[in-house]
Amino acid sequence: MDMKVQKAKLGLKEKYRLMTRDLGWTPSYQPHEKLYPYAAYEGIVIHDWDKWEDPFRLTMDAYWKYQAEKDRKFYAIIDAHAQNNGHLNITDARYLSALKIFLQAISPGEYCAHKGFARAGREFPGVGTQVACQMQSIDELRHAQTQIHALSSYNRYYDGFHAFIQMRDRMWYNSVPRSFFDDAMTGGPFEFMVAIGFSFEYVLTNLLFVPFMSGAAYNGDMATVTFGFSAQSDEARHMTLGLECIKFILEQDPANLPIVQRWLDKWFWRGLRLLSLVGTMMDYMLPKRVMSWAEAWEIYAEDNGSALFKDLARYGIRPPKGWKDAAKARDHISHQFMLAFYQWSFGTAFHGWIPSEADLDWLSSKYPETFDRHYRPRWDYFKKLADAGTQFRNVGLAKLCQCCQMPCVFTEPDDPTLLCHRERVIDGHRYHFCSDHCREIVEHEPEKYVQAWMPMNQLFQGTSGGGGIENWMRWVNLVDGKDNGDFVGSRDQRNFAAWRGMATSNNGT
Amino acid sequence: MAVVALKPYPLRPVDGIEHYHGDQLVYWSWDHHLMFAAPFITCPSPSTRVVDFLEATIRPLIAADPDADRVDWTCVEWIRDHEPIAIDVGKSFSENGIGHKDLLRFRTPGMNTLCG
Amino acid sequence: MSQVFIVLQSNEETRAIVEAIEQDNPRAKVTRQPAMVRIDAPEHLVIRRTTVEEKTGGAFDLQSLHINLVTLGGHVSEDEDELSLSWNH
Amino acid sequence: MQIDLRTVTIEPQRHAYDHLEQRFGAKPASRYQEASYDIQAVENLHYRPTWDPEQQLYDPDLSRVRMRDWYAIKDPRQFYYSSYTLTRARQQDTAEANFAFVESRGLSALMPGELTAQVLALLMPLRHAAWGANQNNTLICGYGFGTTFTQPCMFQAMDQLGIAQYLSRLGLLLGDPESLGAGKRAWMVDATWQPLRHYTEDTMALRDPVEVFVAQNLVLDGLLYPLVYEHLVDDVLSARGASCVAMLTQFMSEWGSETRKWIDAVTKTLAAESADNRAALCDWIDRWLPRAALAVLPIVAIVLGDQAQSAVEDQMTDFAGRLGKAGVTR
Repeated sequence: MDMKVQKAKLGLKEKYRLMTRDLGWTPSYQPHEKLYPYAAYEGIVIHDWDKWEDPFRLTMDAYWKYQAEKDRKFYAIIDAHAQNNGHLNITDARYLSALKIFLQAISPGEYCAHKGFARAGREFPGVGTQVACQMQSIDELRHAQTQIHALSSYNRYYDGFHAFIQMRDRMWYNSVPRSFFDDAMTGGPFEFMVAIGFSFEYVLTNLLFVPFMSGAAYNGDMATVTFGFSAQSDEARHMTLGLECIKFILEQDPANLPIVQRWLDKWFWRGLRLLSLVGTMMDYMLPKRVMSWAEAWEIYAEDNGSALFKDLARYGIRPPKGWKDAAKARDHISHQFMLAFYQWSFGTAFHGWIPSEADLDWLSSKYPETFDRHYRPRWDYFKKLADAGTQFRNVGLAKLCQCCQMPCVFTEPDDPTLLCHRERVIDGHRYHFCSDHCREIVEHEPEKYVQAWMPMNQLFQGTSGGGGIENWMRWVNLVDGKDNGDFVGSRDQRNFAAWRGMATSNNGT
Repeated sequence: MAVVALKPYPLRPVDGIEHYHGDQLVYWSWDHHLMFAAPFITCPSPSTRVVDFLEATIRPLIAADPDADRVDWTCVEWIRDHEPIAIDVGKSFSENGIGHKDLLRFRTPGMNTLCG
Repeated sequence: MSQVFIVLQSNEETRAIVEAIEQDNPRAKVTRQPAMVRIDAPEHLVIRRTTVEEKTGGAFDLQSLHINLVTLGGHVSEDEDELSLSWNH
Repeated sequence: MQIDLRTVTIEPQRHAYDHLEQRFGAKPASRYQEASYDIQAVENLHYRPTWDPEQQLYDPDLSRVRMRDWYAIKDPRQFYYSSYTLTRARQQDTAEANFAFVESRGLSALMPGELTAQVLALLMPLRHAAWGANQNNTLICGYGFGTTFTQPCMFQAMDQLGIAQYLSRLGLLLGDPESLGAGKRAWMVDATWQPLRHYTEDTMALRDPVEVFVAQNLVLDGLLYPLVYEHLVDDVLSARGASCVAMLTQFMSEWGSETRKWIDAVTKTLAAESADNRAALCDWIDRWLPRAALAVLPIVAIVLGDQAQSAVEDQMTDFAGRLGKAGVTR
């Protein structure tokens, strides 16, 4: 009779090869370039896709299993959060401004990453790369959806969350993240991969998720810390993919080095501009703080980043061009943004405020070189105006950078008392930039950036609701007097205090 | 440099003066006065006298700065694209050769109350 | 000297993993922050399946690390028995 | 002091996000609705793609079919990431148990060698067909318009990868790595498989996401899955003594009937939109259905021999019925 023969157990690597890499084949009924039409035009040369190393060897069965476990945990927590008025656990309602920015600016970016990785997961001719990109694509969809779900219960009670869909496309400051992701997605698959998979995920997103989410935990926001860490557990895979991909490209052909280096220069700077917003969230919007933006930058960018670039040096890669200027800006950016948000709060779907004396002292201690000298006097003066009943509102609209689309709030790298002005005439048209690096990015690809949708300029063209601030507010779904303005006196502040009061007194009876 | 693309990728600006209904964009920035987070974007008619626009629009925008009252438009130093420029504020934008999307910086030496 | 690092959510499941890492990596430095544990090590860090299993008394699939992983830094090398992080310089 | 937050009854300020209240009224939205509707950007796209500046970054005109509102398309399973993943994880538990059952009892070794060979000849090349389907669904997700249309296609792509991996495991259980290699060689050179590989490569050259949807999900899988998994494996081969194989492909048969409901719902919505859409769908079906029938015929013949023709014809009749119900009438 037949005896069951004990088969040789396949190793993880060999098994994974059979489960994925072996599935593809060389087409013969269609030319290769017809099936992968976008794989070559960027100039990246790949000789052998089989040299690709799969970083984590997750097959779909394991993927479903582990991801389901993560999701069960996540939804159990946010269900409990919604049922038990978990929103009243946060330390202070001003913290919600950070979540509003997150939902309006970051969650739509997760969706872009989902679409972009779906495209890359089809356009790369190598199976290993495709599978990794496809998994990242559904992960990114997960992130967008878990964020929308987690913040949904906040939306039911607080202002500023309700119109994140309309604001994604129309709100002036959201054109910063939108243009960032649109830029990456309109590049080819390799540039997208270097932009999002490597520069953004590997070099920068630790700054977004790790210290900020730890801060969310510190401020009693279990819903956010849950989606944050839950998402970051996927990011660990994505970062590894990004690093693997860049090594793979660089090892394939020396001709790839200058192309990759330029993308690194470009995408480090674009990512830095985008993520600097997180600095403001960390330094100003967390009522209880874990660490300053400068400290997080030191750990996650300077220490980890320099280890990374030392590692990549053997391929001829040098740190991104903007690295030094980024370090110089470290002690300024969060203050420059918050001062801006405060004075423009009539036009933002989140609240601004003047930090308390204790907060200002904390900032002085964390930014000893810059804060007392450059920023505290401005806050003190704003406070003087507010106390006198003449709160400062800057009703002037801002000049935007043609590249990063940030209002040009940045100062000269070596002179914090002077705004940085850069301009260039391209084909008879004048364009403005926030920095040397943003200008250089545009000079490389002028055809791309001259078509950017610049929200302030569009206002004057009369395209954003038909002209005038009221029409504009209607057009972006901004509810004047509720979503915008100063936190002090806002509906969010009043409601939060009243509801907390109810909770306290109920408990007492 | 040019964008790397699979097909011809024409340069198509979307911000030309023709979109501004006869007006033009002009940016303004007051050097060393960082109370205002960023340069202002404005949209005057090219035929407007510069001083009229300064008084009607820019003066109110900068009024909150403690130095604002001391600004005399005939004495400020003007800079355009990193070069000094002479502006006759009694004349119009077009007469002064100020074009679409020019950035005008003005300097008021001796005044820097909030930006030591 | 470059540091590699791994950050795990801080909960019951990762307690044993952190202990195993400490045992197998004498030079690792463990930092506890709200809701998370960060472990840095000079140049190299390894997580061994068998050590985790000693700590828990049960079977441990290294891939299940994904459930509680927050982030990491360094090149990843993984097989059935260990996951290691390193820099090549 | 510990605050007991549950004791507080607070009137919400609003029920749902604005865009959902606009679509569904002022009431709490479902997680599916929150996760799916309008979450793709539509306005003020910044740059034209470098691969084709005539296209928009998200471009409904990539397809010949037109929708006034692409969100008219709905997934009847209401899959978003979590509901999808939890569903598949449950199925995976079953699949795992089935594999363990067959393996621990040595059931596959009890099959006659000839039957095993036939099963492997039938199923191993399908690993690659599933990979083609993965590629096509990934493309639909990447370039299709509107999340309620595109997100299930990404799930479908991952499912097809999962199916290719289940088939690989099946091959390793019934045979060895060489069984997989033989299947790949058959896929590349055997006459039996060439019409299907030809079909797959031709659909991979398409760029209209809805045509890809029709050619892959509706037409090809509409014939292939019921024929191979429900008819050949579950009925014919099981009766011949390969019921353990049916255990190993349980995922595929269940999945086939589950996904058909979704595919039919999408098709029905597309067809109901306009006569132009119906004409487009009909043109594509006319183009791909005869080829699909020819492609599956030699595969069915591996098991059924001369009776393959009538099995395929029966399936074509069923398929015509599906099309009729979906409102695609020719």
